[in-house]
Amino acid sequence: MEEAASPSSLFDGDEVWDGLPASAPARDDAALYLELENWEGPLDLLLDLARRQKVDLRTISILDLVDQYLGYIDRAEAMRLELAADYLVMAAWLAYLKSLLLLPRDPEMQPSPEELALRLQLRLQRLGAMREAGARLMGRDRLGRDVFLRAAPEGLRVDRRHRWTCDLFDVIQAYGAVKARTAPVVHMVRERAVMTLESALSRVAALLGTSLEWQDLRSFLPPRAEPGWEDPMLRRSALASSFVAALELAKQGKAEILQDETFGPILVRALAA
Amino acid sequence: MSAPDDLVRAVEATLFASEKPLTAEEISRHLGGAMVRSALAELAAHYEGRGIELVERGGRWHFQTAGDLAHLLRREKEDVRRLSRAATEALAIVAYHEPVSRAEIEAIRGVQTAKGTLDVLMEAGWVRVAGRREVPGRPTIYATTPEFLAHFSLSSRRDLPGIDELRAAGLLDPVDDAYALLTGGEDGDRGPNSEKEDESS
Amino acid sequence: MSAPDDLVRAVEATLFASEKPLTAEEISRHLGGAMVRSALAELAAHYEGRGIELVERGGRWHFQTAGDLAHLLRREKEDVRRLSRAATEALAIVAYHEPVSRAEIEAIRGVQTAKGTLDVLMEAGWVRVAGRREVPGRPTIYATTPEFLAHFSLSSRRDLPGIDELRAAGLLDPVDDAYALLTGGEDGDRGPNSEKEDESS
Repeated sequence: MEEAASPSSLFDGDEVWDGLPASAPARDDAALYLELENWEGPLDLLLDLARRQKVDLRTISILDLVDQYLGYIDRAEAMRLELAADYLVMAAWLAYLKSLLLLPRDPEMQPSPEELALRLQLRLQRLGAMREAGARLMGRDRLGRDVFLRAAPEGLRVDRRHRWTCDLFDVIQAYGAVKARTAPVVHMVRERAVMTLESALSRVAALLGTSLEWQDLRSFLPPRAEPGWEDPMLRRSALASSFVAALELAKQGKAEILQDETFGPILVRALAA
Repeated sequence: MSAPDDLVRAVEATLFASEKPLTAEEISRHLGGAMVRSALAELAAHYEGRGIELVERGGRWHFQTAGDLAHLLRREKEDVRRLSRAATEALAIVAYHEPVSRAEIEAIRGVQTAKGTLDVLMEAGWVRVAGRREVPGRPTIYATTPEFLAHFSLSSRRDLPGIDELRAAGLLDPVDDAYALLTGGEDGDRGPNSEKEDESS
Repeated sequence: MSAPDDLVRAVEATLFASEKPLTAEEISRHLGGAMVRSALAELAAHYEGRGIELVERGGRWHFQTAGDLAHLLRREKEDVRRLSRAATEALAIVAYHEPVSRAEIEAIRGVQTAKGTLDVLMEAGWVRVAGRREVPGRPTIYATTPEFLAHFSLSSRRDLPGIDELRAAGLLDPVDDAYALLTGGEDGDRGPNSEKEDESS
C-alpha cells in the first residue's frame, strides 16, 4: 500500500500528526471505522488494536489480537468500506495463523505456529517502539518552536586579500620579451644575379625568330657552359624572365604558348604575322 | 564574577555573531588557530542557568534560548514544520537505526514508504544520503544530519530519548536477529508484508 | 555568580531572539507587563566586559558583539598569488620607463593593457599614480614605489639590467633564434622539378 503522500501534503494542516496517535481512549466502533484511512497498513492497524488491549506488547495475546483484527475487517466489509488488498492479505494470513494455533500441533511443522506468532509480536514491538520514539522526538525542545537562535546575528565575514608575488627575474625576463617582441623588424633583400626582363625579351624574340615549330621554353635559356650560367639561382631567374617574355610576345601577337598538362613543359612558337 | 579572558571573550563573540553553528575547529580557524576547547567549556558553564545557553549539537556549537522559557518566546505563528505521521515514523527509524535503507524503514513500518516522505526529511535538512549498502542491489542508505540534532536539542545520537533502553531490549535489532535469538532456530516461513530484503523500488 | 532570576532570564532570552532592538515597553509587553528596567540594568552590568554586550541606542535595547572585538567579525585572509604574465610585463615597463602613461605602456608592449592590470600592480603596492602628463588629454602617469624596490631587493632603479645586459644574458635571444630559423636555410632551388629543369637545359 502506497501512501498517497506528496511532499506538500505531508505538512498539510489537515493530516498533521505530531505525536502518539489519538488511539488510546476507547472509542465506539463508528469512530474506529472512520479512522480507517488513517492507518498506514495492516501492521499499523494491528498495533493500534494491540494497544487497546492495554497491556505490554510483550504480553499481548496474539489470539485475541487476531480475533479483533478479523472482527474489524468483517465489520468494515459489512459497512461496505473499501479495504486495500494488504488488509485482506493480512486477514487471510491471521486466519491461517489462528487455525494453526488452535489445531492439534503438527510436530513436523517449521516454524511452529507459536514462532510465527512470535515473529508478528516482534514486528509489532519494533513498530511500537519507533512510534513512541517519534512522539518523544517531536516532544523535545525544538529549534524555532521552543528554543531560538539569535535572530539577527552580525555574521562572520572573511575578506580575502591577495598578496601578489613576483620575482625580479620574471620582471627582467618580461621586459626582455617585450623588447624582443616589439623590436623593429628589418628585411634585407640580398643582391644576386638576375636575367632582366629586357634581356630575356630580346633573347626569346631573337631565338624564336619565325620558327613555326613548338619549342620548349627551357631551350631558350643560355647554355650552362657559358661563364656564370651554371648558377642555379640565375637559371631560375632566367626561366622566370623568359616565361614573362614569352607572355609579352604572345600579348603582342608574335608568339603563341602551349601547355598540355599542369606543370607540363611550356611550348612556344612564333605566330605567323 | 571574574572577568573572562580574551580568548573566552573572542570565542563568545564569534559564536554570538555567527549565522550558523560552528565546530571547535571552525572557531579555532577563525581565531587564528587558538585552542578553544577549554574556552568553550568555560562559556558553556558560565551560561548554564541563564536565559541563553551555549550548546553543542553534533559537534557544532551555538547559543540558543533556554528551553524552559519556551512558553514566553513561542511565537503565534510557529515556523516549525509539523510532520505527518509517516514522516515522523520514518525520521525516528532513520535516527534510531541509522544508517538504514528504505527497504529497512519499510520493513519496520510494514508499509511502503513513499519517496516523498524521505524527500521531505531531506528537504528539512534532517536526513541525508549516507552512501550505499554493499549488498546486492547496493541500496541507498540514509542517516541524520547535524541539523537534525540541533533542531531536536540533541547533543549527539546518544541523547535520542530511550535509545539505550531500546537497544538493551533488542528493539533496534532486526526482527530476524531477535527471532533467531529467541528461538535459536532457522528463519522459516514469514508472514505477509514481512521484511523485503530487496530494494524493489 | 548568583543565578539570574526568572525575569532577567526572560528579558535576556527575549532580546537574544528578537530580530530587532526592543524598547523596554516592548519587552515588558512581551512578558506580560512585567517591569523590566531593573532586569535590563542587571543584564547590562552582567555583560559588561564580556564578548557580548547589551546596549541601548535611542531607547531600544539589543545585544551586540563587544566593540573591541569587531575585528573578529571582519577578518582578513591573505592568499598569495603570482602576478600574471601581462601584469609582469606592465610592471617591467613601468620600472624601465617610468613615469609612463597607460597608452605608453601599450605602445611598448604592443598590445592593449587592461585597466585591471594596473589596478593589480597598485594593489600589490608596487606601482603608484605619479601625476598627469601635461599633454593633451592629460593622461595619468605611473611610477614604481619604494615597496617595489624593497620587494625586488633593488637599491635603486639603476640596478635593473640595461638592454645590452639583457641581450648578453640571452634574454633577447628567443626572437633572434626564431629569426634565424625562418631565414637561416639557403633559399636555394628546392622545387621537386629543379633537377629535371637543369638537365633539360
